[in-house]
Amino acid sequence: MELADILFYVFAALTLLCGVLVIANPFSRNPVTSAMFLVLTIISMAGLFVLLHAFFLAAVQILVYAGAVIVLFLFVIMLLDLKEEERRKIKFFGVAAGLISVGAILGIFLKNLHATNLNAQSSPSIEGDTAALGKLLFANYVLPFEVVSVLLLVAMIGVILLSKKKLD
Amino acid sequence: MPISILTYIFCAPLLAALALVVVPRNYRVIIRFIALLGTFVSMVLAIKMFCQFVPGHDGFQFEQQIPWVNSLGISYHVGVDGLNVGLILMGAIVAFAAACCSWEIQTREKEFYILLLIMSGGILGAFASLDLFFFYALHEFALVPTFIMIGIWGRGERKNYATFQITIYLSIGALIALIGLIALYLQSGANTFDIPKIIEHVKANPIATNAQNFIFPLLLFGFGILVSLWPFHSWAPLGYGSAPAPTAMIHAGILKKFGLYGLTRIALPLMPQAAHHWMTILAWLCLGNILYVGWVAMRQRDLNLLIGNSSVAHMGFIFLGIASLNLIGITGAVFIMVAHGFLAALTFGLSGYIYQKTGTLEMSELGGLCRKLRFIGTALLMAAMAGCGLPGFANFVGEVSVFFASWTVFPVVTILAVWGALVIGGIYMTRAVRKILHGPLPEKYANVADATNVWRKLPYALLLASLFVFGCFPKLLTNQITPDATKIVSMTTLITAKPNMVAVSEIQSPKSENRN
Amino acid sequence: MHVGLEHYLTVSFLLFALGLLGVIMRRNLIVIYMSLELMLNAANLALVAFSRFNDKLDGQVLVFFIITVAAAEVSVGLALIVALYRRRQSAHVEDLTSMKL
Amino acid sequence: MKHELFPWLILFLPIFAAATITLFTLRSRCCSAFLSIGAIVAGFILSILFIHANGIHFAGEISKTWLSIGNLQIDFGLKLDALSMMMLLIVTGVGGAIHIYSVGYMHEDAGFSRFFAKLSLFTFSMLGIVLANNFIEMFIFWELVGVSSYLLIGFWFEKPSAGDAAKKAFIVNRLGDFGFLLGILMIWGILGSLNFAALQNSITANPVALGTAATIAGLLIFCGAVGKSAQFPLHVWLPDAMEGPTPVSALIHAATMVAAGVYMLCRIFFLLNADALHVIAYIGGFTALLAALIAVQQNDIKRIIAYSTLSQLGYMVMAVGLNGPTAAMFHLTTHAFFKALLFLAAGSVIIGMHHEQDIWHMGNLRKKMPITFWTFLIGALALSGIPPFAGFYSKDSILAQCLEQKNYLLFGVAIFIAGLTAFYTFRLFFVVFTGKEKTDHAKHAHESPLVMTLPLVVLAVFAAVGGFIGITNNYGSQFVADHETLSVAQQFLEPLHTPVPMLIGIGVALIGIFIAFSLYKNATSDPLPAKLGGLATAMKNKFYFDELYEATFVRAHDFIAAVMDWIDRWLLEGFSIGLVRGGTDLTGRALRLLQTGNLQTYAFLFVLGMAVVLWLVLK
Repeated sequence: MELADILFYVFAALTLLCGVLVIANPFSRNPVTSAMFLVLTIISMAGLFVLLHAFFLAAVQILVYAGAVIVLFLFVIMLLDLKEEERRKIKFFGVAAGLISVGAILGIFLKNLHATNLNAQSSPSIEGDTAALGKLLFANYVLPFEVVSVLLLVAMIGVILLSKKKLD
Repeated sequence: MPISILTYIFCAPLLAALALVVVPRNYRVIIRFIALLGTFVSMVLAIKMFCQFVPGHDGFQFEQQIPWVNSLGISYHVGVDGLNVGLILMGAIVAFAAACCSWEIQTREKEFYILLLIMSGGILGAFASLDLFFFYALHEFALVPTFIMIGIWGRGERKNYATFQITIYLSIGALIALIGLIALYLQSGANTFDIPKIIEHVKANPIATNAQNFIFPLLLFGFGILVSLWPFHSWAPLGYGSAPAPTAMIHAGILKKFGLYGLTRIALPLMPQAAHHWMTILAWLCLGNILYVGWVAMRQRDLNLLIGNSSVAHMGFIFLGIASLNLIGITGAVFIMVAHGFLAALTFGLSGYIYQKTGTLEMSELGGLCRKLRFIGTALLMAAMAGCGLPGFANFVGEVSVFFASWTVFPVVTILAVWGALVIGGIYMTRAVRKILHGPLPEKYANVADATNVWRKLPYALLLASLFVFGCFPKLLTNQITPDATKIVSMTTLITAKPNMVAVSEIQSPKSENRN
Repeated sequence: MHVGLEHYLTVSFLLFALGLLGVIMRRNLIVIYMSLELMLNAANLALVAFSRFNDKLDGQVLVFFIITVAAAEVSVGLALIVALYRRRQSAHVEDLTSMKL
Repeated sequence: MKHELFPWLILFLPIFAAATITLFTLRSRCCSAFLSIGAIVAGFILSILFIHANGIHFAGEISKTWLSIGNLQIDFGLKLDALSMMMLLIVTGVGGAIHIYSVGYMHEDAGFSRFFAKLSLFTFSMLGIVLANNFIEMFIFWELVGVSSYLLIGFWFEKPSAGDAAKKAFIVNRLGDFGFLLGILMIWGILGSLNFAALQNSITANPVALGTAATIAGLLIFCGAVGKSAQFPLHVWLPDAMEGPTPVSALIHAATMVAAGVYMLCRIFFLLNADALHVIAYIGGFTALLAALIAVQQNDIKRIIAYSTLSQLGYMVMAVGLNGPTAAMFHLTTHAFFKALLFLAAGSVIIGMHHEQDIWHMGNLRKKMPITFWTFLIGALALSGIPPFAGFYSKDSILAQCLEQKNYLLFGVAIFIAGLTAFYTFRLFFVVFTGKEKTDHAKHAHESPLVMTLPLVVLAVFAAVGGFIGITNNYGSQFVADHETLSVAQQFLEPLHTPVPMLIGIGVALIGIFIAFSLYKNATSDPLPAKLGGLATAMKNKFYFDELYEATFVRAHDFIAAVMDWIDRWLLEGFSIGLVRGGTDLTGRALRLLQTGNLQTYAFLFVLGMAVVLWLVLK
């Protein structure tokens, strides 16, 4: 087993474990805990990205998600002053529904994973570094790039409007 | 390709509707003027088209085709032949008359006129279309305003119920027909929505009999619901009873013919075997229209319900003509479609006038109106007479041709149908005339005013004149229908059954030798 | 065993399933939102893996866009939650049933 | 054919007049009357000119295609032969007299112009029937006659009884037309043609071409005549039709509508086989008897004459049924003269009596209305069959026809009716014109103006001499190929060839007159009911036919209509629509349970839906 494979298993296990702790932490129901585990998930996923030679994305993942998004979450949690929620009774319906939907999706996934021959192997030629991605982004995807910038602008305006105390 | 006159005919009302959108709502005169102008242009062009039409010309005339979705074979394709030339003429005239009659609308005039114009333009377009997609879509475009208009401008206590009923019935009918049309598109294998092309294709490769037997009833009952085929008719009288007069005029006059036109244009030539199979059933069902609904009409106490029922009863004759599946029958059926368009528009227009002036259509409360309403009363009397098949009006020609046609195929049905036409029709029409126009005039209607203004008289005079012209000179229309009806009939290859009488006449009758 | 595409896909799927479970089972809006982020990340992972194993960089560009859009979405979504909380004084799904007739 | 344009003009002038009056001259009474009368008088003159130019035994046809679909060929044609040309003269001649008379009769009516428009429409329709050269054309005008009679009977539509009578006439006629149209369909179905000449040719070529359908077809077509000519069982509309103005009654009864049925039977005589003729003869005889009996006990001056029309029509139909269309047409012609005369004279009486119609309110009008008195007398004598008046000749030819066919039953009936006819006619005559004035109105009665009395005189002349101007001759050519042509003198003595019916006929007529004279000479009330008892009541109530039909036909239709309406309202509209609506409602309620408003439920359903789609796509 190569080092890369070992690292994969480590990061994958870390990602999934932290993911579980985001949605269901047996020790704490505090949203802040969930947010912190989400940071961990994202960081370990950045590791997976590196293993896939997507260096730029790994960097962006950490910068944007861990740096901006999660901070935003934390700000909101603090802003709302959410206390640790009291343990409500776990609704049977919620659990059952979740399990059923996950089961259904899982069934389909496994069936198809099994049925298709992926026949793909890692190719060392591809390198997701900044230069390569930048060329592609500003050559082939320049229009979507510009559109996304407009989207961000719209989102910003929307958030400002929503956050105003009174719409007048 | 130059733009066909047909495009102008059906786009004129639509453009007028578009123009109305930008007119401020308090410019009533302008709104009315634009609506009248749109329909008037359409009518003049339709008359011109009708006059220029060459009967027996091979293929379609005034054709125009613009490809649209090539992968599905959808194109904008309009054209006329004998089957729809009369319908378009009738539609354009009725639309103009309906626009003229719309003075009774006092609230939200702008929206009303827009919807009215959409209705007229849409249905004229549907009649002109030779492409299944536009054929269906434009009809739906015209159908939806009907519901809205009944809901908003309708009258009577049962307005909401009527709106629901008509909406549900017609939507279901249209849906069933849509399923049939899609199945037809898939089964024909021509991969095109172009009706002439499908017909050409099917001539070479007939649709499998199983498929026909499945698709034909879908079309028959889908279109049948749209035409108020018994027993799917109960939406019609109530819907028309509650609708504002112009809506009833356009719907009963023009829109209702869509299903019949679809049956003749599409279902018969494409699925001849199934057609033969179903025609006996259709012939008996149409007795439901003629006799049953005729009897129901006898019981009505409200003029509009009576007219509505009689209009349903008239559909029976058209169905009977189609069911007889021969040249005379199809021609007669198309003829009644045109004639009934004028007639239905006329009667609903007149009842709208009476309602406007007296505030009721309850026949027991009316009476003696002929004294006050000279013009309207005379017109209503004529309409009633035309409704019970009086010669001189166009309906008679169609009905009598249908009887001749069906006599050779369904003698028993014909006998009952003649009873329905002559006796039952006569009874309810004369009863209505007796109750509304004859007898003493109630005090409260002493000040009812007749239509004296030319504009008020114009729509009724126009419709009456059309009925007269086609009733006295039926060749004007039959000459145009016959060549194309022949094509439709020749597509239904099976030889129709000969009358039993031929066999009987071979037997020597000893008694008849005694005559001197 | 050599790590191949299916391994990455499995991880991606499991992460997605976790997110889904979170969305359906948790009742705190903020946590539901985090679960949504998990699902987005799962998709990102699958895309990067596909990109790697199909020898094309376009997948990574797509991920770039997803991250951008996710950022925008989070900002709007959180603003909505704040606005909602101001009005209802609650961030619990069960308290937000005004969609029922 | 000379003057080919004339028949077209004769036919279309009245409708032109009607249209012009309706559209333009409703306000000008003078113009309307002028147009209407001008059209029919012009028609009369043109008919004479045409016959003069072509000869009475001319036979020709002008035809234009009206409708042609496949093998359905309907012409609009004019058939000109002795039969139709004589009818043209009668319709335009008698009709013209009635038109002129109407100017006086309707003088004070507000609907003067409207009346003339309808009168012209009626004339047009009747001329159409006369000139029709095929079945459908005849049917068209047949229906038009029906509707114009509807309009005229309902002319005073504000009177409820007039509206009802018009409606009744229309519907009863429609019942007859039902059979007529079926007969036409049947004949077309077998012989493939509608043209009279073509049909006659194919029947002549192959007498059994119609096969067993011949009787049915013949009787079905006869149904039309039953309706129009008011034969039993569809006779009920004719007396009610008296609700119209008197000129209308005269027109309907004398020259036009009711004559149409008999005319049609003669026109299509070649189609009728022996069985059908039998039925026709007995129906005619029965109608004649029934109507004569009812007439005996009526008190309304117009109704008595109306029932006498019914009775005489029965006579004509019986004659047709006895293989004597010539006799029938002859009687139709003379009947047109004296019946128009009687009606117009009755109208004159009614006007003189200020719209009083009960004969027991009249009396001793001989002095007050001399012209009316004398003309009425001539009409009454003609109707009773007293020589040398017109009625005698035609009635005699029918009686002779009975004997010739060796149908002694019908001969007996016919003789009895002849006696009854004389009786009730002179009952009317004596009560109205002799005896004492029974009311003040009768004392102040006055003679009518010249415009009314002049047509009376003209018609009286024809009623007096119409019998021997050679009408039999002219009709003879229609039905018998080698007819003999008689001079006027021979015609005058024609009945002497058959002395038995002549003598018996004159005898019973005289007996009838004598009984009437003895009973009613100075009667102030009717002595008959006391003598006849229940029979008189039955006669007075028209043998309860109206009540019978009311109880059967009308009730049946109303009952069926009620049942159908119930089904429509409750089963189709109520139950099925209710079912659909209830079903939709229930489904809606069920589906509403899914709409919990809980975000997570929606998410769950969304995932399930997505799973299904994925499963379908990836399958």
